[in-house]
Amino acid sequence: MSILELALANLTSPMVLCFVLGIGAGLAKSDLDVPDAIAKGLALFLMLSIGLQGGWKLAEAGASVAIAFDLGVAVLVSFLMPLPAYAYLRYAGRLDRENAAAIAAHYGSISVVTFAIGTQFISQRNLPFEGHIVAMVALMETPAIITGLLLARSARNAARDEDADRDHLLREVLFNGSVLLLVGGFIIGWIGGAPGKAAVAPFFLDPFRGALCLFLLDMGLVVARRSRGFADLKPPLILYGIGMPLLGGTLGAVLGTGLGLSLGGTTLFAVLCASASYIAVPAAMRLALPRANPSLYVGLSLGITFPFNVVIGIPAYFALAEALR
Amino acid sequence: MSILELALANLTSPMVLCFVLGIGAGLAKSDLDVPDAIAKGLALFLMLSIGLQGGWKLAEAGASVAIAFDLGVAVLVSFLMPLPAYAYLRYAGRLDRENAAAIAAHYGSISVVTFAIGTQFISQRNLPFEGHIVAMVALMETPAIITGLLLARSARNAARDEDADRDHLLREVLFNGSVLLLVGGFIIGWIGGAPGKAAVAPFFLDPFRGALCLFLLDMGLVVARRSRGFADLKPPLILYGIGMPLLGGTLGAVLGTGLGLSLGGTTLFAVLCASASYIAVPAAMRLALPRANPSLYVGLSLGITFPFNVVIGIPAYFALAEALR
Amino acid sequence: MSILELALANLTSPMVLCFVLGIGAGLAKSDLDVPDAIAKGLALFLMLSIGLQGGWKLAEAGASVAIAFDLGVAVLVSFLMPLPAYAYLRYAGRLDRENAAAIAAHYGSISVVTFAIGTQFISQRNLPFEGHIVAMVALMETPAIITGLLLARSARNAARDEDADRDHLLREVLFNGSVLLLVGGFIIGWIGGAPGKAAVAPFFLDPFRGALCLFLLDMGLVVARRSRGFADLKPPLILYGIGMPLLGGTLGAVLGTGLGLSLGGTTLFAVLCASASYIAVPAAMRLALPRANPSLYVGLSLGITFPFNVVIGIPAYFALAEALR
Amino acid sequence: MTEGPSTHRRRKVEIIVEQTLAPSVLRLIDGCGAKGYTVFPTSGGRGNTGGRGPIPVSRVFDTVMIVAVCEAQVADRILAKAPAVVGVGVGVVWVSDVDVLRAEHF
Amino acid sequence: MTEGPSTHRRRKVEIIVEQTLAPSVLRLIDGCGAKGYTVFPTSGGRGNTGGRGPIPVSRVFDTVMIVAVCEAQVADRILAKAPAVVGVGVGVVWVSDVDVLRAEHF
Amino acid sequence: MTEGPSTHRRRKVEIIVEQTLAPSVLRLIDGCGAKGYTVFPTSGGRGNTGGRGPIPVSRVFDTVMIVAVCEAQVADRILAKAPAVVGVGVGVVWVSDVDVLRAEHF
Ligand SMILES: Nc1ncnc2c1ncn2[C@@H]1O[C@H](COP(=O)(O)O)[C@@H](O)[C@H]1O
Ligand SMILES: Nc1ncnc2c1ncn2[C@@H]1O[C@H](COP(=O)(O)O)[C@@H](O)[C@H]1O
Ligand SMILES: Nc1ncnc2c1ncn2[C@@H]1O[C@H](COP(=O)(O)O)[C@@H](O)[C@H]1O
Ligand code: NA
Ligand code: NA
Ligand code: NA
Repeated sequence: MSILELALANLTSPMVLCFVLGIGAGLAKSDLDVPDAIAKGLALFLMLSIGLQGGWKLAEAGASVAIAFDLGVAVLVSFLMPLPAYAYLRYAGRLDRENAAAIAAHYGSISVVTFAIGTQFISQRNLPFEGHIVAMVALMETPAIITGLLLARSARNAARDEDADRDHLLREVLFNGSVLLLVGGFIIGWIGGAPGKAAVAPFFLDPFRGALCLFLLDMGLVVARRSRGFADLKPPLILYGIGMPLLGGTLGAVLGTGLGLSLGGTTLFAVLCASASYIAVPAAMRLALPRANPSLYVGLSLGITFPFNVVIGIPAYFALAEALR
Repeated sequence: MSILELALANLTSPMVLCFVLGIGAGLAKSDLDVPDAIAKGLALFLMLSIGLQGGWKLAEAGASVAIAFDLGVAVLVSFLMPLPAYAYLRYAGRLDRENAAAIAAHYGSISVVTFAIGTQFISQRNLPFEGHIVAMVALMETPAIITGLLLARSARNAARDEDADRDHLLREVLFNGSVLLLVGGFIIGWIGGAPGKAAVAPFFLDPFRGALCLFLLDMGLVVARRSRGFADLKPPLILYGIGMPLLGGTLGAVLGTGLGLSLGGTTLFAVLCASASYIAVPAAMRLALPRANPSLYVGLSLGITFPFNVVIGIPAYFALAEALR
Repeated sequence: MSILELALANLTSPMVLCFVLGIGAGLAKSDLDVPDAIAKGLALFLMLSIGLQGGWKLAEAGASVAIAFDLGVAVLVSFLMPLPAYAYLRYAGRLDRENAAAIAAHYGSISVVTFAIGTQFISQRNLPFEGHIVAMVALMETPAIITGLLLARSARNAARDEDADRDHLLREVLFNGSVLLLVGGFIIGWIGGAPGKAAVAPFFLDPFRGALCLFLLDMGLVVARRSRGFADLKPPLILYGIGMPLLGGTLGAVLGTGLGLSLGGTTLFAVLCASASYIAVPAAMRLALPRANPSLYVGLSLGITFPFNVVIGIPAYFALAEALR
Repeated sequence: MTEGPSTHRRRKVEIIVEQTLAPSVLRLIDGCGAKGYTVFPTSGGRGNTGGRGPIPVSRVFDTVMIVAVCEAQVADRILAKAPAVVGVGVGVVWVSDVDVLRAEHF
Repeated sequence: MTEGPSTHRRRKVEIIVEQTLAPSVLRLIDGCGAKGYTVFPTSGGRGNTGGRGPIPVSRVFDTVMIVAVCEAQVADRILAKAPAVVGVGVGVVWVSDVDVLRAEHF
Repeated sequence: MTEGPSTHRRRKVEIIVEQTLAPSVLRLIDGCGAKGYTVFPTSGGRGNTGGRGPIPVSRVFDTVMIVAVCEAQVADRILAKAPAVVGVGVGVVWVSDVDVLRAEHF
């Protein structure tokens, strides 16, 4: 299958079509609306479910030193990825330090929803993937925030109640909800193994793709409704929003192949490297770098990179991973 | 089976019993309460699911010119049904032009929930129905709003910011959430076909009836809690609330049989003709005809016609459709 | 299996682990948060589902006089259990009349969630239980409220609009949402029998345990976040929070065995006797005994007794019920 | 003090109570002769009886704010009777001046 | 009257309407020159046109409160035009004095 | 100015900020000596930094309103310190007079 055929097949999946429906409804200014509580409930469900699925896979496969090494690589990638991003944004994008650092942090981190769509892309092709990739999802969420803050360094506002805020930020970064759900679900799945899986699969496993459809419908609405704010994005930034995931995805595919991951695992690692955060990192940046412009960082990660990855990126990283074997 | 037996069988289904439970709890002033967000989430789910189910059926059966003709008939019915309703309400009901037009518009449109209960009634009897009936659901939602506005014509308040409001209304009518979900789901189901269905059936298909139960519990609560407002309904209006669905149901059964629809399809078309809107049309009327009394139009469609259709109407239209074959 | 082995097995179930995850996240002050509407929606789902499951079991087994006798015993236990509790709290706990009565009422009543975890513990061991135990859940919710109010007697504030408030309270007690859902679901399940079950099982039965996981995650968060308020609890009260469920559980196991209930049924009856309300009764007490301190009664029932029962109590009552056969 | 076109001086009473008590407060307001009121949800707060965030399992302790705009005498009557309801449990009451359009509504 | 450090007198307009009308009201407020507004959800209320609790199936009749703090002339303009929008249907309007920080925002 | 029975003059401070900043604002209010506050959800609004409706995926930019009724000196202290917190990001602050029941609560 060529990349084009893969992309087309991807485009007819209910998940991607629901995202497109949401975008269309949003652009048409429809009154269609997913209540906040439902969107948040779906997000909880998806993250806990992803964690559990990873844990069940690991319980089947068993833990090992090789796995710990893979996880270390993933953390390192998340720490370092903001560096080239920052360099580009400062010099080609002509952004100030704070905005460049804030955006760069988003791309070192990951998007759980992009990952979820990736897993469905993989399982539609009946390919297996390693359970510990899910542990990577959790581990790659936050290191880039630290890199971002170091890059922005003293740019923070001195007048504010810094110590209390730093505490608050640290707690937000370490114990943020999505990390806890992913890690918690992973451990619960691992401990519970097959009997645990049998007990809760009708809730957490079987309806997963359908729930993802509803969540993506909402994502589409959000992307379309925020699109006015994306107008601030100039061409070099738009180029960044597409080029950076391609760079990340290529790096991920190469590293994944080098680490000896399966085809599915390599694709998903590439998806992680290519994706950018739009939930955890914006929250942290809003607190730590209040002067950075959210239209830029949310605009890029949610408005450009997320749709690009969903529609074109995932099949492309898969094709690349296949070519590299 | 006689109508009575059918009605009794219908009454023991969990869906109808949950509706009755909700009414009972509401009348007893229980604190039982379905959070708004949950009710709205269930509505999204039901409409998207109905759309998908129709699309999957059409993907199996294939599209044709006959189908396009059926759809045209459905649209025409929705346009014309308000006319006899308006005539009755003006002369027998002694209502002013604005109130009569507002109520008439509700009965040209349809109720998605009544339709959903109808599909369960049909599938409990293992009868098939045509997928494009779902396209009718979407197409019949809005034409009657236009007829209603034409009937009320210059009755609108001149002082308000008319142009902006008309735009707003047009958008609300054309891109209203339930129409987009039905049409969107239909197309997503059609494109995705069997593989799409396999992917999301555990979320959108299998739990459908159970979700309908929970939604009907809430509907029962709403009907009971609004019942004080229904006290404004005088006998000629109550008569209308029962007579109009009977007229619509009969018309639908005759037309459906004439168009050569299956027994299931004919019944469902009759259900559509018999049902009255209580979500999309009230929203449009509140904006376009603010002087019309919502207790009247919501009272009739939600307080009289909806329960009548759920408990008695659906089995009756089925019996009629069977007799007409 | 020893109690310890049972407790350990219980601790590895996804339900209990999700509760632990919630407690951990709450203590770590994570931003993890289950939206109110979702928590409430899950509660509705669980209660309706428990009711339905009981009704389906009864429809299979058939009703009898013996069942009515069992139910009578359950009501009596709920009426009388507050008496020893009150005596202890007044004399050993040194509480005033109002606080002692309020707490005592909570322990005569039951916790639906503890019961739900009990049913999963039982069905994991492939043990059957009697359907009418679910009727006991509904019947045991409220009698203790009356005993509590009698114990507190004239302690209410005379200045308030007493009559209207008493009406309000009565309605709240008789038609409270969880009782209506349990009783309503029970009757709907009973009437609908096997065909009703087939129609809605994919929504109400199969996902039950998974939904319970998500609900318990939220419960854990709540317990941890309220834990600061629990600091008011002095040692004699903490002792009560553990001793009272042990007393209730023992009584329930003995009575259940005496009534000839199955092993599963006996365990669940013990769980009911051991558990304490933290939803229905606090609401009633807040209205009827506004001077009683909610930190005490919610602290004990939610902060001490609930976790104790979930982690240790349920396996212990099961072991006792087995030993008594 | 600037006055908009044809406005009328009224008093705005604002009461924050646990939602269990809300029905009693609304009865009290009705009984004092107010022509209307609005209820607002809160996301929690802190007061004499400690902090109260939203506690999902049991919404009993959640608070609401009840706002009633009414004539000064009605406000006085509400203030006089309010302590009997909000005095026992949790609750605060304050009142301020507003100028209303369409005086017949208040 | 105590004034905080460097505050500026403004008017606070508060409008309660059914949410269907909210877009018209917001256009009106913008058109009168207000620099900002905030919309608040309500949990229902009671007024001349009867009680309106939340009705889950059809949120059409739910009300919101729109608050705009602005200069006195802007407030007067809003009050003058408001009856055209809130006069037909459901709705109440009132206004009061506030002292704002950062006057350039209002 | 009509005064209800035994009320006491206080100041009501109202602050609208993004919810990420809410904890800092609450610490500030506590630190200035206010005895209580209430937090209200908003459904969005518009201001100098543009419109902000509810954005379901990331609630970061949602705003809340924090209301604290307190003595005039406490209000002055809050107003003096508020710009440090709300000055950088999004936010508005205003204050007005209210008469409270049960003065010891404020
Ligand atoms: N006097 C009042 N005080 C506070 N809110 C009011 C008052 N009158 C009306 N309202 C609110 O405005 C809505 C519409 O009022 P009305 O147009 O009078 O029916 C009501 O549902 C209340 O939420
Ligand atoms: N003049 C105003 N009246 C009422 N609310 C306002 C006003 N200006 C700003 N706001 C609220 O404060 C938020 C932030 O304002 P700003 O910092 O000016 O962007 C807005 O989203 C509004 O909710
Ligand atoms: N000074 C205050 N300013 C604003 N809200 C307050 C104040 N004091 C109390 N409240 C609100 O009223 C509730 C009950 O207060 P209390 O009865 O003092 O515990 C609190 O949870 C707050 O929401
Ligand atoms: Na990345
Ligand atoms: Na119709
Ligand atoms: Na008990």
